[in-house]
Amino acid sequence: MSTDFHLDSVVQDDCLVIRTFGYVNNMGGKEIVKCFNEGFDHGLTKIVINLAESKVVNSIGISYLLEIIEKLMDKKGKLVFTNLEPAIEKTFSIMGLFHFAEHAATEETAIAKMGE
Amino acid sequence: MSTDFHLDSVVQDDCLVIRTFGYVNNMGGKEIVKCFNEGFDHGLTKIVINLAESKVVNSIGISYLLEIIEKLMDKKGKLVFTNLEPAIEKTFSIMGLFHFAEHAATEETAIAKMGE
Amino acid sequence: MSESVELKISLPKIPDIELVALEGLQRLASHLGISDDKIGEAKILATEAIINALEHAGVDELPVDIVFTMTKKRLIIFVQDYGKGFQPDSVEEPIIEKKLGTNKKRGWGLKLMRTMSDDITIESDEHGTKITLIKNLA
Amino acid sequence: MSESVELKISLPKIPDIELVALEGLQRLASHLGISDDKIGEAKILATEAIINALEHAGVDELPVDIVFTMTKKRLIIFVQDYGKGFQPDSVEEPIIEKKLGTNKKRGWGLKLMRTMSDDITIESDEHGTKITLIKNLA
Ligand SMILES: Nc1ncnc2c1ncn2[C@@H]1O[C@H](COP(=O)(O)OP(=O)(O)O)[C@@H](O)[C@H]1O
Ligand SMILES: Nc1ncnc2c1ncn2[C@@H]1O[C@H](COP(=O)(O)OP(=O)(O)O)[C@@H](O)[C@H]1O
Repeated sequence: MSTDFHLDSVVQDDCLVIRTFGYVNNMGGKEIVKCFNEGFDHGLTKIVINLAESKVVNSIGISYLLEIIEKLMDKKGKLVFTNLEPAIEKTFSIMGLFHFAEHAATEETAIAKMGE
Repeated sequence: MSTDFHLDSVVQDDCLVIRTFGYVNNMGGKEIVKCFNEGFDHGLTKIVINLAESKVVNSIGISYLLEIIEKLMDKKGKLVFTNLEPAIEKTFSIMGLFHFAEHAATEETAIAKMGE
Repeated sequence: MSESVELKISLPKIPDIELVALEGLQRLASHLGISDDKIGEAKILATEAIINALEHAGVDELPVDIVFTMTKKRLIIFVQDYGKGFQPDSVEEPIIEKKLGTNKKRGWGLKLMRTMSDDITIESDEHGTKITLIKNLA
Repeated sequence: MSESVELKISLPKIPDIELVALEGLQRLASHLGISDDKIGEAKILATEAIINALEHAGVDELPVDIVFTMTKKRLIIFVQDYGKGFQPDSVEEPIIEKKLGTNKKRGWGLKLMRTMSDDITIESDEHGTKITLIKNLA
Protein backbone atom coordinates (compact mmCIF):
# COMPACT_ATOMS: atom_id res chain seq x y z
CA MET A 1 0.00 0.00 0.00
CA SER A 2 3.05 2.19 0.19
CA THR A 3 3.20 4.89 -2.45
CA ASP A 4 5.97 6.94 -0.88
CA PHE A 5 8.13 8.47 -3.56
CA HIS A 6 11.65 7.40 -4.42
CA LEU A 7 13.74 7.17 -7.55
CA ASP A 8 16.86 5.67 -9.00
CA SER A 9 18.95 6.66 -12.00
CA VAL A 10 21.52 5.28 -14.42
CA VAL A 11 23.57 6.73 -17.23
CA GLN A 12 23.27 4.70 -20.42
CA ASP A 13 24.57 5.60 -23.92
CA ASP A 14 25.23 9.15 -22.71
CA CYS A 15 21.60 9.47 -21.50
CA LEU A 16 20.52 10.08 -17.90
CA VAL A 17 17.67 7.63 -17.20
CA ILE A 18 15.58 8.52 -14.13
CA ARG A 19 13.14 5.87 -12.87
CA THR A 20 10.50 7.02 -10.41
CA PHE A 21 8.51 4.96 -7.89
CA GLY A 22 5.35 6.13 -6.18
CA TYR A 23 3.37 9.33 -6.05
CA VAL A 24 4.85 12.24 -8.03
CA ASN A 25 3.63 14.96 -5.67
CA ASN A 26 5.34 18.20 -4.65
CA MET A 27 8.19 16.32 -3.01
CA GLY A 28 8.46 13.80 -5.87
CA GLY A 29 8.70 16.58 -8.45
CA LYS A 30 11.48 18.26 -6.47
CA GLU A 31 13.43 15.01 -6.20
CA ILE A 32 13.24 14.42 -9.94
CA VAL A 33 14.58 17.92 -10.59
CA LYS A 34 17.37 17.40 -8.05
CA CYS A 35 18.42 14.17 -9.75
CA PHE A 36 18.28 15.89 -13.15
CA ASN A 37 20.39 18.80 -11.90
CA GLU A 38 23.14 16.49 -10.71
CA GLY A 39 23.36 14.90 -14.16
CA PHE A 40 23.00 18.21 -15.99
CA ASP A 41 25.83 19.73 -13.97
CA HIS A 42 27.97 16.86 -15.28
CA GLY A 43 27.04 17.76 -18.84
CA LEU A 44 24.22 15.28 -19.43
CA THR A 45 21.54 16.79 -21.71
CA LYS A 46 19.77 13.67 -22.96
CA ILE A 47 17.22 12.77 -20.32
CA VAL A 48 14.80 9.85 -20.05
CA ILE A 49 12.20 9.82 -17.27
CA ASN A 50 10.57 6.40 -16.80
CA LEU A 51 7.27 6.68 -14.89
CA ALA A 52 6.37 2.95 -15.05
CA GLU A 53 6.15 2.68 -11.26
CA SER A 54 4.37 5.99 -10.73
CA LYS A 55 0.66 5.39 -11.12
CA VAL A 56 -0.34 8.65 -9.48
CA VAL A 57 0.88 12.18 -10.19
CA ASN A 58 -0.42 15.63 -9.35
CA SER A 59 -0.11 18.91 -11.19
CA ILE A 60 2.15 20.42 -8.54
CA GLY A 61 4.69 17.63 -8.94
CA ILE A 62 4.56 17.82 -12.73
CA SER A 63 4.95 21.60 -12.79
CA TYR A 64 8.45 21.13 -11.35
CA LEU A 65 9.39 19.27 -14.51
CA LEU A 66 9.09 22.55 -16.44
CA GLU A 67 12.40 23.50 -14.83
CA ILE A 68 14.00 20.58 -16.62
CA ILE A 69 12.56 21.71 -19.95
CA GLU A 70 13.90 25.26 -19.45
CA LYS A 71 17.42 24.11 -18.73
CA LEU A 72 17.46 21.65 -21.60
CA MET A 73 16.23 24.30 -24.09
CA ASP A 74 19.25 26.44 -23.29
CA LYS A 75 21.62 23.55 -24.06
CA LYS A 76 19.66 22.02 -26.96
CA GLY A 77 19.09 18.90 -24.92
CA LYS A 78 16.25 16.38 -25.17
CA LEU A 79 13.69 14.99 -22.71
CA VAL A 80 11.74 11.78 -23.33
CA PHE A 81 9.14 10.33 -20.94
CA THR A 82 8.50 6.61 -21.01
CA ASN A 83 6.01 4.07 -19.68
CA LEU A 84 3.24 6.61 -19.14
CA GLU A 85 -0.14 5.46 -17.88
CA PRO A 86 -2.80 6.69 -20.34
CA ALA A 87 -4.24 9.17 -17.81
CA ILE A 88 -0.78 10.56 -17.07
CA GLU A 89 -0.05 10.90 -20.77
CA LYS A 90 -3.29 12.84 -21.13
CA THR A 91 -2.32 15.06 -18.19
CA PHE A 92 1.01 15.90 -19.85
CA SER A 93 -0.73 16.50 -23.13
CA ILE A 94 -3.25 18.94 -21.59
CA MET A 95 -0.40 20.81 -19.90
CA GLY A 96 1.40 21.10 -23.25
CA LEU A 97 4.50 19.22 -22.09
CA PHE A 98 4.73 17.44 -25.44
CA HIS A 99 5.45 20.76 -27.17
CA PHE A 100 8.86 20.51 -25.48
CA ALA A 101 9.34 16.85 -24.63
CA GLU A 102 8.67 13.52 -26.30
CA HIS A 103 7.30 10.23 -25.10
CA ALA A 104 8.16 6.66 -25.90
CA ALA A 105 6.84 3.27 -24.88
CA THR A 106 10.07 2.06 -23.27
CA GLU A 107 13.52 3.23 -22.19
CA GLU A 108 15.03 1.45 -25.20
CA THR A 109 12.90 3.31 -27.73
CA ALA A 110 13.52 6.55 -25.84
CA ILE A 111 17.28 6.11 -26.04
CA ALA A 112 17.00 5.23 -29.73
CA LYS A 113 15.10 8.51 -30.30
CA MET A 114 17.92 10.56 -28.82
CA GLY A 115 19.95 10.38 -32.01
CA GLU A 116 17.13 11.76 -34.19
CA MET B 1 -1.70 0.96 -4.38
CA SER B 2 -2.84 -2.45 -5.53
CA THR B 3 -3.11 -5.04 -2.80
CA ASP B 4 -5.02 -7.63 -4.80
CA PHE B 5 -4.03 -11.12 -3.75
CA HIS B 6 -1.94 -13.51 -5.80
CA LEU B 7 0.64 -16.16 -5.08
CA ASP B 8 3.35 -18.26 -6.63
CA SER B 9 4.94 -21.50 -5.54
CA VAL B 10 8.05 -23.62 -6.04
CA VAL B 11 9.17 -27.04 -4.87
CA GLN B 12 12.63 -26.96 -3.30
CA ASP B 13 14.40 -29.75 -1.39
CA ASP B 14 11.14 -31.69 -1.24
CA CYS B 15 9.35 -28.68 0.32
CA LEU B 16 6.42 -26.80 -1.19
CA VAL B 17 7.19 -23.08 -0.84
CA ILE B 18 4.16 -20.80 -1.26
CA ARG B 19 4.83 -17.07 -1.61
CA THR B 20 1.87 -14.75 -1.17
CA PHE B 21 1.41 -11.19 -2.42
CA GLY B 22 -1.23 -8.77 -1.14
CA TYR B 23 -4.13 -8.96 1.25
CA VAL B 24 -4.76 -12.41 2.77
CA ASN B 25 -8.53 -12.05 3.00
CA ASN B 26 -11.24 -14.67 2.49
CA MET B 27 -10.24 -15.16 -1.12
CA GLY B 28 -6.51 -15.12 -0.34
CA GLY B 29 -6.93 -17.79 2.33
CA LYS B 30 -8.82 -20.00 -0.11
CA GLU B 31 -6.13 -19.61 -2.77
CA ILE B 32 -3.39 -20.60 -0.35
CA VAL B 33 -5.33 -23.75 0.60
CA LYS B 34 -5.91 -24.57 -3.06
CA CYS B 35 -2.20 -24.27 -3.83
CA PHE B 36 -1.39 -26.41 -0.77
CA ASN B 37 -3.92 -29.07 -1.81
CA GLU B 38 -2.32 -29.44 -5.23
CA GLY B 39 1.07 -30.07 -3.65
CA PHE B 40 -0.35 -32.28 -0.89
CA ASP B 41 -2.12 -34.45 -3.45
CA HIS B 42 1.28 -35.03 -5.02
CA GLY B 43 2.65 -36.19 -1.69
CA LEU B 44 4.27 -32.96 -0.46
CA THR B 45 3.99 -32.66 3.33
CA LYS B 46 6.73 -30.12 4.10
CA ILE B 47 5.21 -26.72 3.55
CA VAL B 48 6.70 -23.22 3.75
CA ILE B 49 4.42 -20.18 3.49
CA ASN B 50 6.34 -16.94 2.87
CA LEU B 51 4.23 -13.88 3.75
CA ALA B 52 6.92 -11.26 2.98
CA GLU B 53 4.72 -9.50 0.46
CA SER B 54 1.51 -9.73 2.50
CA LYS B 55 1.43 -6.77 4.86
CA VAL B 56 -2.27 -7.15 5.62
CA VAL B 57 -4.22 -10.24 6.69
CA ASN B 58 -7.60 -10.79 8.28
CA SER B 59 -8.84 -13.50 10.61
CA ILE B 60 -11.14 -14.98 7.98
CA GLY B 61 -8.25 -15.54 5.58
CA ILE B 62 -6.05 -17.00 8.30
CA SER B 63 -8.76 -19.34 9.56
CA TYR B 64 -8.57 -21.16 6.21
CA LEU B 65 -5.00 -22.09 7.03
CA LEU B 66 -6.31 -24.37 9.79
CA GLU B 67 -7.32 -26.75 7.00
CA ILE B 68 -3.66 -27.08 6.08
CA ILE B 69 -2.72 -27.87 9.67
CA GLU B 70 -5.41 -30.59 9.86
CA LYS B 71 -4.27 -32.34 6.74
CA LEU B 72 -0.59 -32.17 7.70
CA MET B 73 -1.30 -33.62 11.17
CA ASP B 74 -2.74 -36.73 9.58
CA LYS B 75 0.41 -37.24 7.49
CA LYS B 76 2.95 -36.08 10.10
CA GLY B 77 3.89 -33.16 7.85
CA LYS B 78 5.31 -29.81 8.83
CA LEU B 79 4.27 -26.20 8.24
CA VAL B 80 6.64 -23.25 8.65
CA PHE B 81 5.67 -19.60 8.09
CA THR B 82 8.38 -17.13 7.08
CA ASN B 83 8.90 -13.38 6.78
CA LEU B 84 6.07 -12.49 9.13
CA GLU B 85 5.43 -8.83 9.97
CA PRO B 86 5.47 -8.45 13.77
CA ALA B 87 1.73 -7.73 13.93
CA ILE B 88 0.97 -10.79 11.78
CA GLU B 89 3.17 -12.95 13.96
CA LYS B 90 1.25 -11.70 16.98
CA THR B 91 -2.05 -12.49 15.24
CA PHE B 92 -0.91 -16.07 14.59
CA SER B 93 0.31 -16.35 18.15
CA ILE B 94 -3.02 -15.20 19.63
CA MET B 95 -4.86 -17.67 17.40
CA GLY B 96 -2.61 -20.47 18.66
CA LEU B 97 -1.26 -21.33 15.20
CA PHE B 98 2.22 -21.84 16.63
CA HIS B 99 0.96 -24.84 18.64
CA PHE B 100 0.83 -26.61 15.27
CA ALA B 101 3.16 -24.68 12.98
CA GLU B 102 6.53 -23.00 13.25
CA HIS B 103 7.96 -19.77 12.02
CA ALA B 104 11.33 -18.80 10.63
CA ALA B 105 12.94 -15.58 9.46
CA THR B 106 13.54 -16.72 5.88
CA GLU B 107 12.73 -19.52 3.45
CA GLU B 108 16.26 -20.88 3.84
CA THR B 109 16.00 -21.25 7.62
CA ALA B 110 12.52 -22.72 7.21
CA ILE B 111 13.78 -25.38 4.81
CA ALA B 112 16.69 -26.13 7.15
CA LYS B 113 14.19 -26.66 9.98
CA MET B 114 12.33 -29.33 8.00
CA GLY B 115 14.90 -31.98 8.81
CA GLU B 116 14.64 -31.46 12.58
CA MET C 1 0.17 19.91 23.62
CA SER C 2 0.22 17.09 21.12
CA GLU C 3 -1.38 17.25 17.70
CA SER C 4 -4.50 15.18 17.15
CA VAL C 5 -5.66 14.19 13.67
CA GLU C 6 -9.07 12.81 12.80
CA LEU C 7 -10.16 10.87 9.73
CA LYS C 8 -13.80 9.92 9.14
CA ILE C 9 -14.94 7.43 6.53
CA SER C 10 -18.34 6.13 5.62
CA LEU C 11 -17.87 2.85 3.75
CA PRO C 12 -20.27 1.10 1.39
CA LYS C 13 -20.51 -2.68 1.80
CA ILE C 14 -18.23 -3.90 -0.96
CA PRO C 15 -15.31 -6.36 -0.93
CA ASP C 16 -11.97 -5.20 0.50
CA ILE C 17 -13.28 -1.68 1.17
CA GLU C 18 -11.56 -1.87 4.58
CA LEU C 19 -8.31 -1.23 2.69
CA VAL C 20 -9.40 2.40 2.33
CA ALA C 21 -9.40 2.72 6.10
CA LEU C 22 -5.98 1.05 6.33
CA GLU C 23 -4.53 3.49 3.81
CA GLY C 24 -5.94 6.22 6.05
CA LEU C 25 -4.24 4.77 9.14
CA GLN C 26 -0.98 4.63 7.22
CA ARG C 27 -1.20 8.32 6.24
CA LEU C 28 -2.08 9.46 9.77
CA ALA C 29 0.82 7.44 11.15
CA SER C 30 3.31 8.79 8.58
CA HIS C 31 2.24 12.32 9.38
CA LEU C 32 2.73 11.84 13.12
CA GLY C 33 6.00 9.97 12.64
CA ILE C 34 4.68 6.67 13.99
CA SER C 35 6.63 3.63 12.78
CA ASP C 36 5.19 0.85 10.62
CA ASP C 37 5.83 -1.58 13.45
CA LYS C 38 3.66 0.36 15.86
CA ILE C 39 0.84 0.85 13.41
CA GLY C 40 0.78 -2.83 12.40
CA GLU C 41 -1.39 -4.02 15.28
CA ALA C 42 -3.66 -1.00 14.89
CA LYS C 43 -4.27 -2.14 11.31
CA ILE C 44 -5.28 -5.61 12.48
CA LEU C 45 -7.70 -4.09 15.01
CA ALA C 46 -9.29 -1.79 12.45
CA THR C 47 -9.55 -4.58 9.89
CA GLU C 48 -11.33 -6.95 12.28
CA ALA C 49 -13.78 -4.32 13.55
CA ILE C 50 -14.64 -3.19 10.03
CA ILE C 51 -15.04 -6.62 8.44
CA ASN C 52 -17.40 -7.63 11.26
CA ALA C 53 -19.56 -4.57 10.66
CA LEU C 54 -19.51 -5.17 6.90
CA GLU C 55 -20.37 -8.84 7.19
CA HIS C 56 -22.57 -9.28 10.25
CA ALA C 57 -24.67 -6.11 10.40
CA GLY C 58 -27.06 -7.66 7.90
CA VAL C 59 -28.18 -4.44 6.19
CA ASP C 60 -26.57 -4.00 2.81
CA GLU C 61 -27.83 -0.50 2.06
CA LEU C 62 -26.52 1.19 5.18
CA PRO C 63 -22.87 2.25 5.47
CA VAL C 64 -20.25 1.39 8.05
CA ASP C 65 -18.98 4.55 9.70
CA ILE C 66 -15.43 4.85 10.96
CA VAL C 67 -13.60 7.51 12.93
CA PHE C 68 -9.86 7.35 13.60
CA THR C 69 -8.48 9.81 16.13
CA MET C 70 -4.72 9.68 16.40
CA THR C 71 -2.04 11.43 18.42
CA LYS C 72 1.61 10.39 18.71
CA LYS C 73 0.60 8.52 21.86
CA ARG C 74 -2.73 6.94 21.17
CA LEU C 75 -5.17 5.82 18.49
CA ILE C 76 -8.91 5.58 18.98
CA ILE C 77 -10.71 3.40 16.43
CA PHE C 78 -14.48 3.86 16.35
CA VAL C 79 -16.58 1.65 14.05
CA GLN C 80 -20.34 1.89 13.85
CA ASP C 81 -22.87 -0.12 11.89
CA TYR C 82 -26.66 0.19 11.71
CA GLY C 83 -27.38 -3.52 11.69
CA LYS C 84 -29.08 -6.12 13.80
CA GLY C 85 -26.63 -6.09 16.72
CA PHE C 86 -25.41 -9.04 18.83
CA GLN C 87 -24.55 -10.03 22.36
CA PRO C 88 -20.77 -9.95 22.71
CA ASP C 89 -20.87 -11.91 25.98
CA SER C 90 -22.56 -14.89 24.40
CA VAL C 91 -19.89 -15.29 21.71
CA GLU C 92 -17.89 -18.41 22.50
CA GLU C 93 -14.12 -18.02 23.08
CA PRO C 94 -12.31 -19.67 20.15
CA ILE C 95 -9.70 -22.35 20.93
CA ILE C 96 -7.65 -23.73 18.07
CA GLU C 97 -7.62 -27.32 19.37
CA LYS C 98 -11.44 -27.31 19.31
CA LYS C 99 -11.64 -25.79 15.83
CA LEU C 100 -9.46 -28.42 14.14
CA GLY C 101 -11.52 -31.19 12.63
CA THR C 102 -14.70 -29.09 12.56
CA ASN C 103 -16.30 -26.95 9.89
CA LYS C 104 -16.33 -23.89 12.15
CA LYS C 105 -12.84 -22.55 11.78
CA ARG C 106 -13.77 -18.88 11.99
CA GLY C 107 -14.63 -16.77 15.02
CA TRP C 108 -11.29 -15.07 15.82
CA GLY C 109 -12.11 -11.39 15.31
CA LEU C 110 -13.34 -10.51 18.80
CA LYS C 111 -10.54 -12.46 20.47
CA LEU C 112 -7.93 -10.63 18.39
CA MET C 113 -9.51 -7.26 19.17
CA ARG C 114 -9.70 -8.01 22.90
CA THR C 115 -6.12 -9.26 23.08
CA MET C 116 -4.39 -6.68 20.90
CA SER C 117 -6.17 -3.53 22.02
CA ASP C 118 -5.43 -1.58 25.17
CA ASP C 119 -9.14 -1.05 25.71
CA ILE C 120 -12.32 -2.18 23.99
CA THR C 121 -15.95 -1.11 24.38
CA ILE C 122 -18.81 -2.72 22.48
CA GLU C 123 -22.28 -1.20 22.52
CA SER C 124 -24.77 -3.25 20.56
CA ASP C 125 -28.54 -3.36 20.30
CA GLU C 126 -31.17 -3.87 17.63
CA HIS C 127 -30.24 -0.53 16.03
CA GLY C 128 -26.66 -1.52 15.43
CA THR C 129 -23.23 -1.92 16.93
CA LYS C 130 -20.59 0.57 18.02
CA ILE C 131 -17.14 -0.63 18.83
CA THR C 132 -14.41 1.57 20.27
CA LEU C 133 -10.85 0.31 20.39
CA ILE C 134 -7.94 2.07 22.03
CA LYS C 135 -4.37 1.34 21.03
CA ASN C 136 -1.43 2.97 22.76
CA LEU C 137 1.26 4.01 20.30
CA ALA C 138 3.91 5.44 22.61
CA MET D 1 -31.34 -0.79 -12.73
CA SER D 2 -27.66 -0.28 -12.14
CA GLU D 3 -25.99 -0.49 -8.75
CA SER D 4 -24.74 2.74 -7.23
CA VAL D 5 -22.06 2.81 -4.53
CA GLU D 6 -21.22 5.77 -2.34
CA LEU D 7 -18.08 6.43 -0.33
CA LYS D 8 -17.77 9.45 1.97
CA ILE D 9 -14.53 10.64 3.50
CA SER D 10 -13.71 13.54 5.75
CA LEU D 11 -9.98 14.22 5.45
CA PRO D 12 -7.70 16.06 7.87
CA LYS D 13 -5.19 18.45 6.29
CA ILE D 14 -2.05 16.33 6.24
CA PRO D 15 0.39 15.47 3.44
CA ASP D 16 -0.66 12.90 0.83
CA ILE D 17 -3.99 12.24 2.57
CA GLU D 18 -5.62 12.39 -0.91
CA LEU D 19 -4.22 8.86 -1.41
CA VAL D 20 -6.94 7.58 0.92
CA ALA D 21 -9.54 8.87 -1.51
CA LEU D 22 -7.70 7.30 -4.45
CA GLU D 23 -7.64 3.91 -2.71
CA GLY D 24 -11.38 4.36 -2.30
CA LEU D 25 -11.88 5.08 -6.00
CA GLN D 26 -9.87 1.95 -6.81
CA ARG D 27 -12.05 -0.23 -4.57
CA LEU D 28 -15.31 1.17 -5.97
CA ALA D 29 -14.04 0.62 -9.50
CA SER D 30 -12.89 -2.95 -8.81
CA HIS D 31 -16.29 -3.76 -7.32
CA LEU D 32 -18.16 -2.41 -10.35
CA GLY D 33 -15.76 -4.06 -12.80
CA ILE D 34 -14.41 -0.77 -14.16
CA SER D 35 -10.97 -1.06 -15.74
CA ASP D 36 -7.85 0.70 -14.44
CA ASP D 37 -7.67 2.62 -17.69
CA LYS D 38 -11.09 4.12 -17.22
CA ILE D 39 -10.53 5.02 -13.61
CA GLY D 40 -7.15 6.65 -14.30
CA GLU D 41 -8.54 10.03 -15.36
CA ALA D 42 -11.04 9.97 -12.50
CA LYS D 43 -8.08 9.66 -10.13
CA ILE D 44 -6.43 12.74 -11.63
CA LEU D 45 -9.68 14.70 -11.24
CA ALA D 46 -10.12 13.66 -7.62
CA THR D 47 -6.48 14.37 -6.80
CA GLU D 48 -6.60 17.90 -8.22
CA ALA D 49 -9.88 18.82 -6.53
CA ILE D 50 -8.70 17.49 -3.17
CA ILE D 51 -5.23 19.03 -3.16
CA ASN D 52 -6.74 22.41 -3.99
CA ALA D 53 -9.12 22.15 -1.05
CA LEU D 54 -6.31 21.00 1.24
CA GLU D 55 -3.92 23.73 0.15
CA HIS D 56 -5.99 26.78 -0.71
CA ALA D 57 -8.89 26.72 1.73
CA GLY D 58 -6.68 28.35 4.33
CA VAL D 59 -8.28 26.83 7.43
CA ASP D 60 -6.15 24.08 8.87
CA GLU D 61 -8.53 22.83 11.54
CA LEU D 62 -11.49 22.14 9.26
CA PRO D 63 -11.68 18.96 7.19
CA VAL D 64 -12.10 18.45 3.47
CA ASP D 65 -15.22 16.42 2.77
CA ILE D 66 -15.47 14.09 -0.19
CA VAL D 67 -18.30 12.04 -1.64
CA PHE D 68 -17.80 9.61 -4.51
CA THR D 69 -20.94 8.21 -6.12
CA MET D 70 -20.20 5.58 -8.72
CA THR D 71 -22.20 3.42 -11.09
CA LYS D 72 -20.82 1.36 -13.98
CA LYS D 73 -21.61 4.34 -16.20
CA ARG D 74 -20.71 7.41 -14.24
CA LEU D 75 -18.72 8.81 -11.34
CA ILE D 76 -19.66 11.93 -9.41
CA ILE D 77 -16.82 13.46 -7.40
CA PHE D 78 -17.91 16.01 -4.81
CA VAL D 79 -15.28 17.88 -2.80
CA GLN D 80 -16.13 20.49 -0.20
CA ASP D 81 -13.94 22.72 1.93
CA TYR D 82 -14.88 25.31 4.54
CA GLY D 83 -12.23 27.84 3.58
CA LYS D 84 -11.99 31.33 2.19
CA GLY D 85 -13.30 30.60 -1.30
CA PHE D 86 -12.16 32.07 -4.62
CA GLN D 87 -13.46 33.34 -7.96
CA PRO D 88 -12.91 30.61 -10.53
CA ASP D 89 -13.53 33.00 -13.43
CA SER D 90 -10.67 35.25 -12.47
CA VAL D 91 -8.11 32.43 -12.48
CA GLU D 92 -5.85 32.90 -15.47
CA GLU D 93 -5.67 30.12 -18.07
CA PRO D 94 -2.21 28.53 -17.85
CA ILE D 95 -0.13 28.29 -21.05
CA ILE D 96 3.12 26.40 -20.95
CA GLU D 97 5.01 28.82 -23.23
CA LYS D 98 4.23 31.65 -20.78
CA LYS D 99 5.24 29.62 -17.73
CA LEU D 100 8.71 28.76 -18.98
CA GLY D 101 11.30 31.20 -17.73
CA THR D 102 9.10 32.44 -14.87
CA ASN D 103 8.81 31.45 -11.22
CA LYS D 104 5.10 30.72 -11.56
CA LYS D 105 5.08 27.23 -12.97
CA ARG D 106 2.00 26.04 -11.10
CA GLY D 107 -1.67 26.71 -11.80
CA TRP D 108 -2.71 23.61 -13.78
CA GLY D 109 -5.34 22.05 -11.52
CA LEU D 110 -8.45 23.85 -12.74
CA LYS D 111 -7.44 23.44 -16.39
CA LEU D 112 -6.94 19.69 -15.91
CA MET D 113 -10.30 19.37 -14.14
CA ARG D 114 -12.12 21.35 -16.83
CA THR D 115 -10.53 19.41 -19.69
CA MET D 116 -10.70 15.88 -18.30
CA SER D 117 -14.15 15.95 -16.71
CA ASP D 118 -17.43 15.56 -18.56
CA ASP D 119 -18.96 18.27 -16.39
CA ILE D 120 -17.72 20.60 -13.67
CA THR D 121 -19.55 22.89 -11.25
CA ILE D 122 -17.77 25.14 -8.79
CA GLU D 123 -19.67 26.95 -6.05
CA SER D 124 -17.45 29.16 -3.97
CA ASP D 125 -18.01 31.96 -1.47
CA GLU D 126 -16.54 33.16 1.80
CA HIS D 127 -17.84 30.05 3.59
CA GLY D 128 -15.93 27.68 1.38
CA THR D 129 -15.83 25.89 -1.95
CA LYS D 130 -17.83 23.00 -3.38
CA ILE D 131 -16.68 21.37 -6.55
CA THR D 132 -18.64 18.71 -8.39
CA LEU D 133 -17.01 16.76 -11.20
CA ILE D 134 -18.73 14.27 -13.43
CA LYS D 135 -16.79 11.61 -15.29
CA ASN D 136 -18.47 9.18 -17.67
CA LEU D 137 -17.11 5.67 -17.31
CA ALA D 138 -19.06 3.80 -19.98
N1 LIG E 1 -20.93 -5.76 14.06
C1 LIG E 1 -21.57 -6.92 14.33
N2 LIG E 1 -22.90 -7.03 14.12
C2 LIG E 1 -23.54 -8.19 14.39
N3 LIG E 1 -22.93 -9.30 14.85
C3 LIG E 1 -21.60 -9.27 15.07
C4 LIG E 1 -20.86 -8.08 14.82
N4 LIG E 1 -19.56 -8.34 15.14
C5 LIG E 1 -19.51 -9.61 15.55
N5 LIG E 1 -20.74 -10.20 15.52
C6 LIG E 1 -21.09 -11.58 15.94
O1 LIG E 1 -20.04 -12.10 16.72
C7 LIG E 1 -19.54 -13.31 16.13
C8 LIG E 1 -18.05 -13.46 16.37
O2 LIG E 1 -17.33 -12.50 15.64
P1 LIG E 1 -15.80 -12.70 15.37
O3 LIG E 1 -15.15 -13.11 16.64
O4 LIG E 1 -15.27 -11.46 14.76
O5 LIG E 1 -15.67 -13.91 14.36
P2 LIG E 1 -16.32 -14.16 12.92
O6 LIG E 1 -16.64 -12.82 12.32
O7 LIG E 1 -15.28 -14.90 12.15
O8 LIG E 1 -17.55 -14.99 13.14
C9 LIG E 1 -19.94 -13.23 14.68
O9 LIG E 1 -20.05 -14.48 14.07
C10 LIG E 1 -21.27 -12.50 14.75
O10 LIG E 1 -22.32 -13.40 15.04
N1 LIG F 1 -10.67 25.15 -2.96
C1 LIG F 1 -10.10 26.35 -3.19
N2 LIG F 1 -10.17 27.35 -2.27
C2 LIG F 1 -9.60 28.56 -2.49
N3 LIG F 1 -8.92 28.88 -3.60
C3 LIG F 1 -8.82 27.92 -4.58
C4 LIG F 1 -9.39 26.63 -4.41
N4 LIG F 1 -9.12 25.91 -5.54
C5 LIG F 1 -8.39 26.73 -6.34
N5 LIG F 1 -8.22 27.94 -5.77
C6 LIG F 1 -7.52 29.14 -6.36
O1 LIG F 1 -7.38 28.93 -7.76
C7 LIG F 1 -6.00 28.97 -8.14
C8 LIG F 1 -5.73 28.01 -9.29
O2 LIG F 1 -5.85 26.66 -8.87
P1 LIG F 1 -5.20 25.53 -9.74
O3 LIG F 1 -5.54 25.74 -11.17
O4 LIG F 1 -5.63 24.22 -9.18
O5 LIG F 1 -3.63 25.70 -9.61
P2 LIG F 1 -2.68 25.75 -8.30
O6 LIG F 1 -3.38 25.04 -7.20
O7 LIG F 1 -1.43 25.06 -8.74
O8 LIG F 1 -2.46 27.21 -8.03
C9 LIG F 1 -5.25 28.65 -6.87
O9 LIG F 1 -3.94 29.18 -6.89
C10 LIG F 1 -6.12 29.30 -5.81
O10 LIG F 1 -5.85 30.66 -5.71
